[in-house]
Amino acid sequence: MTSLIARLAAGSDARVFAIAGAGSRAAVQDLRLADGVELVDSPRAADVLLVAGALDPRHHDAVRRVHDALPHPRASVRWAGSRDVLVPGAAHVALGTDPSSAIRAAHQALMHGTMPTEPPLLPDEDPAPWRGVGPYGQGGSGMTGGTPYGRPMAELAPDRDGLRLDLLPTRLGPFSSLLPHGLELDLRVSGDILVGVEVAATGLAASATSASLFIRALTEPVSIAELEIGRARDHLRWTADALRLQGLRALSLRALRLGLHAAPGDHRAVERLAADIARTGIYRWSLPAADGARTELLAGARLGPSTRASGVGEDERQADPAYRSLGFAPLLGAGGGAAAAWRLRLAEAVRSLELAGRGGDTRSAVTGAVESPRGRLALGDAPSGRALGLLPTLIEGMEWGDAMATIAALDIDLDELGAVTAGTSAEAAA
Amino acid sequence: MSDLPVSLAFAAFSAVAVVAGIRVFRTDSMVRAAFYLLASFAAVGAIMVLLGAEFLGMVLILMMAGEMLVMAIVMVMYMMNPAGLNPMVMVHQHRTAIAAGAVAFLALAGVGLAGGVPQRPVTNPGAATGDLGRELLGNSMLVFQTAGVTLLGTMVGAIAIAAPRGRFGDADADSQEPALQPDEEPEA
Amino acid sequence: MVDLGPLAIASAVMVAALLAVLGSWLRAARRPSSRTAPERVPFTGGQPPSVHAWSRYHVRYYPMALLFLAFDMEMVFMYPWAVVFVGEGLVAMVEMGMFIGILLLGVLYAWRERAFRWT
Amino acid sequence: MSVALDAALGVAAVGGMLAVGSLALAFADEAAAAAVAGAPLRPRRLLVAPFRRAASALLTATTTTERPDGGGRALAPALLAGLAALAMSMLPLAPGVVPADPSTGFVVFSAAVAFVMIAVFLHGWSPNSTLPLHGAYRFGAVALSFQIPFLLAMLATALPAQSLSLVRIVEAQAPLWNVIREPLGLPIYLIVGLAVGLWGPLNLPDADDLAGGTSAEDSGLARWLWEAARTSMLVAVAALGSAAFLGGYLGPLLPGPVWVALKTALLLAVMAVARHALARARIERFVEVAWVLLVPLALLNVFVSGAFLL
Amino acid sequence: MTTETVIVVGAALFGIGVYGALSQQSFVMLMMGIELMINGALLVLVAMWSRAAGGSPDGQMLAVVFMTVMAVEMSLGFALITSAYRVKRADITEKLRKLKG
Repeated sequence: MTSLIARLAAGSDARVFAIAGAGSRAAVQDLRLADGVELVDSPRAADVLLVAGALDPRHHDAVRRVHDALPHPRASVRWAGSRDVLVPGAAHVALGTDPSSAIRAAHQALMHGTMPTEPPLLPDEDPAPWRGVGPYGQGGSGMTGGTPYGRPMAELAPDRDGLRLDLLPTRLGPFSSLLPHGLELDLRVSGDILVGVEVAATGLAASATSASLFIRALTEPVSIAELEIGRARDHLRWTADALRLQGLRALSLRALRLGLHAAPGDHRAVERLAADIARTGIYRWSLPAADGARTELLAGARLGPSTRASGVGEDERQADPAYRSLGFAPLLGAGGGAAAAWRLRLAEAVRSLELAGRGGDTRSAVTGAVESPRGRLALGDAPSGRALGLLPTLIEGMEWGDAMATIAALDIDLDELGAVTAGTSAEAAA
Repeated sequence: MSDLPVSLAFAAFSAVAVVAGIRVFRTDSMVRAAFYLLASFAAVGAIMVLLGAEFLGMVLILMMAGEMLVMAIVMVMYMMNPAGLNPMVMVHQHRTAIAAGAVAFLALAGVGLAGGVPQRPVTNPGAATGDLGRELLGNSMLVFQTAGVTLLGTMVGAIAIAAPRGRFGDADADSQEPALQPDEEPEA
Repeated sequence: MVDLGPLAIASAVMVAALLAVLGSWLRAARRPSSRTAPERVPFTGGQPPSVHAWSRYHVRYYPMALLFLAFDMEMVFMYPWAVVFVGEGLVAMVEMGMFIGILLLGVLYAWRERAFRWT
Repeated sequence: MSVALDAALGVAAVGGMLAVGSLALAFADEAAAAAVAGAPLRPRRLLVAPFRRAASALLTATTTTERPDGGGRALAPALLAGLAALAMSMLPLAPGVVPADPSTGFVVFSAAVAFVMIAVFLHGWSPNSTLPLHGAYRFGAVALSFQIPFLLAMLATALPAQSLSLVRIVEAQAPLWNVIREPLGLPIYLIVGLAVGLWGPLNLPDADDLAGGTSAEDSGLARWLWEAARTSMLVAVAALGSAAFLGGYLGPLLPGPVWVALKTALLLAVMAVARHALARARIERFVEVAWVLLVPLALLNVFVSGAFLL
Repeated sequence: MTTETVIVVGAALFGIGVYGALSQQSFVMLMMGIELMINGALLVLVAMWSRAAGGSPDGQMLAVVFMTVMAVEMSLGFALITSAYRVKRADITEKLRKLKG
C-alpha cells in the first residue's frame, strides 16, 4: 500500500515554486510549457524550490524564508551559471540547460523517500517572544498592549470613507507571483483598497548584464526584422503573464507558446489569439476602467503601449530613417486604461510581425534611444525606471485586484533596468 | 422513525445550542463568537425540524448563515483586537447580568414546567408550509404587506444612516477623536 | 416523518475530513525539523509581515451587506408562497408582486446611493 | 441496525457520486483547456492524474501558520466537503430512488449554499495571513450578492411542483422541463454555481491576483481536501441543477440514473468551458451586476413562469 | 423530547441572552445577546405551535414575524453602530455615554 502511494505520488507533476533571479525571467517563464513540471504561486503548494539566476546577498534571507515555507518533504534546485552555497544541498543545473529533468528527479526521490527532506535554513527564533502580563493574560497594561505572539497589530488611521479603521501594512515581494521578482512594495491596505504604496526595493543583482536585443540596438545597428520579431515575442510573453494573473491559464499557455517562436508568418495566429482574448470579455469585465488623471500620467511618460493607448503618438521608431523607409506609423489607442493598452499590445505584436516580414535586411539607425516593447529606452533611462516612479501614484486608491492588473500592465523589467543603469554607472566610473 | 433517534438527536442539538450559546460570550475571537452564535441558531433550527416545523427550522438556518456572516464582518470592522490575540474581558455589571440571566432562565423554565401546557400536537406537519402560504395570502395579508414596507424602510434607513456620503455632505463632518483615557477630555 | 438522512451523511463526511486534516497536522508536528518559527511565517513573497494580518478590516461593501440583511428576508415569505401559488392563482401573483415591488424600491435606492461601489 | 446500514450506504453512494463527478469535471476541464490552448489531449495520463495528485498530497506535510485559528483552519475544508455531501444526498436518481428526501429539500440545499459563505470565509480568515484574508472578504462581497439571485432562480422551479421537495420538482417536469418553462433560470443558476464552487470566472476569493487567495497558505492534505471539496461542491451544484432545470432522471429509452449522469456531465462541461473561455469578473462589477441585473431578472423569471401556470 | 424539555432549552438560551445583553460592553456583542434571546423565544414558540396549538398557521406566521424583526434589528443596529463609530469613534457603550452631547 505504502509503495503504491509512493509510486503514484512520484508520477504526479512536480510542483515548483520558482525564484527568478537576474537574467532568468524568460527561462523560468518557459518552464510553464515543460512536461511534468507545474509552476505554482505559493511555496506552500510546492514540492521543489527552484532558485534561478544571480541573486544579491541582500536577497539571501528572503530566499531562505521562501525555502522554509515549503512543506516537508522538500528539495531545491539551483539553476545558475556557477555553483554557490545559497541553498545548501540543492542540485545544481547550469543556466542555459533545461532543469526540468533535475526537478522531476528530485520530486520522485522525495516521494519515494530515497532523498531526505531539506532542513530549515533560518534559525528557529521567534520574531519577538511574548508572554501575557496583564490581568487577563494580555501583553501589556492597556487592553491591546504588547505584541501578541511576537507581532504587533495594525493601527488605526483615518480613511476617505470617514471610518477610522486599521491600516494593514503589507510587504509584497521580492519573490511574489504578483510582481516581477526583485521588486518589493510596501503597501498599506485599508480593507481591499491600497491607501499607501512605496517601492521598497528594486533590482536583483548589481552585476546584472543583459544581452537584450533592444539594449544592443542602442549601440549598434540591428536588423529590423530581428528587432520587430523580438518586440512581438516580448508582447506575447507579457500577454501570457497578464492572462495568467486574470485566471485564463489555457489562453496564457497559448500566448506563451506563440511568444516562444513567433515568426513573420504567424501574424494570423496572433490575430486569432487577440480575437479569442477579446471574446473572453476581459476588456469589459476584468480590467479597471480608464481614469482621467492616471491616463494623463501615463500619456506623458513615454511608456510604449501604455502611453500610446491614450492616443499619444510617442514612438522612437518614428525618428529612425530605416523605419520611415518602411512606411512605419505608430498604432494608437483611444481613451487609455488597461484594456486599451492590452488591445494595443496585441495589435502591435501583429504589426511587428508584418513589419519584420517586409523589413528584409534593413538595419536600424543608432539614434541614442530605442523604442523597446516597454517604451523609450536610452542609456541610463529605462522605461521600467519611469514606470516604477509612477507606480505609487498609479495604484494608490485602487482595489487590490485592479492594482495588480495595473502593475502587470506596466510591464516592469528589472533586468533591462539594471543593465541600462549599470551601463551608465560603469561609464561614469570609467 | 422510532422515538429513540429523535430523542438522541434532540439531546445532541440541545447541547450544541446551549454550549455554543455560552461560548459566544466566552471566546476572545469575535469571528468565533459570531460563528458560535450561528451554531446555536443552526442547532435550534434542527430542533425545530424535529418538532415538525421543517420549513421554519431550515429557513432559520438559511437566514442565519447570511446574517451571522455579516455579523462577523461587522464585528471585525469595529472591535479593537478582533481576533482576540490579546485576551481581554469587556464586561460591565457582570454579577448583576449573571443573576438576571439565571432568574430569567428559572422563571421561564418554571413557567414551562408548571404551567400545564395543553397537549394538542400538530396533526399534519407535511402541510405546514402550504398552511403558512395560505395564511400569508389570506388572514395575514396585512402583516405580510406591512413586513414589505418595514423591510423597505429598513433598507433605506440602514443605507441612509450608514452610507459614507449623502446629500448633506460627508457623514463624519464635525466628528471628534475620543479620549485615549476614560476620564480625559476628547481631542479637538 | 422527519428525514435526518442528509444531515447524517453530511456529518459523516465532515467528521472524516476533519480527522484527515487533524491526522495530517499531527504527522507534520511529529517531524523533528518541522514547525520552526520561520517555517510558520505567512507568505507574501519572502519578507516577514510586520504586524498580524487580523485587524479591523475595512469592509467597503458594508452598505450592500446591510441591504442584504433586509432583502434576504423576502425569501422567507416567498418559499411558502411558491408552494401555494398554483392553488391561489391571481391573488398570489398580485400580492407577491406588490411585496416585491416595494422591496425593489430599496434596491433602487441603494443603487442610486452607490451602495454597490467602493473603489 | 438498519439505520446504521442505511447511513453507511448513503455515505458510500454520495461519496461515490461526488468522486465520479469530480473525475468527470477534471477530465472536462483538461479537455477544455487543451482545446483553448491548442495543445494535444492525453486522456490516459489524465485519468490517473487526480489519483497521483491525491497520493502526493498524502505524502506532503500540512503546514501551519503563525498563530492561526487552528479550529477554523481544520473545519473549513471539512465543512465545505460536508455541505457538498449534504446537497448531493438529495439528488433523485430514478422514480422513488433518492438517498434522502426531506420535504423541504429545496431549502436544505439553499441553506447548504448559504453555509458555503461560512466555510470560505473561515478558510481565508483562519490562517492569519494577508492574502487569504483578502480572499475571505472578497467572498463576503460575492456571496452576499449571489445569494438572492440564486434563491430566486431555484424558487421558480418550486412553482409548478407546488412543493419544496426536490423529488416533486423533478416529477413536475414530466410534461415540460423547467429549462424551457423558465429560460432565465438555468443561466442565472449556472452563473451563481460558478461562484459557489469558486470556479473559473467567479473564482474571486482564490484568484491568481491574490496568489491563491484563501488557499495561499494551504499545503499537503489540507490543500488537497479544500480542492476536492470545491470540486465536489461544483459537482453537487451541477447535479442538483440538472434535477431542477433539466428534468433529472426524466428522459426516453435510457434508465433514470444514466440520464442524471448525462445531464450533470453536460452542466459540468459548460462550467469547464466557462473557466477557460471567460475572463474573471472584477469584484465590484460582479456585485453591481448581481444586484442590479440578476436580482430583477430572477424576479422576472419567477413571475413570468408563474404567469404561465395561471 | 417533550414540550417541557424543549421549553427548558429555550429558557436556557433566553437566560444566556439576557446575561449577554446586560453584561457586554461592545455594541455588537450586546446585539448577540439580544439575538440569543430571540433564538430562545423562537424555539419556545415553535414548540408551542407543534405540541400545544395543533399546528395552527398563525403560530408559524408569528415565527416568521420574529425572524423579520431579527433581520430589521440587525440591519438597523449595524447601521447605527457604523454611524456611531464614524461620528464618535465609539465601539463600546461607555464611550458613547461619556461623549454624549
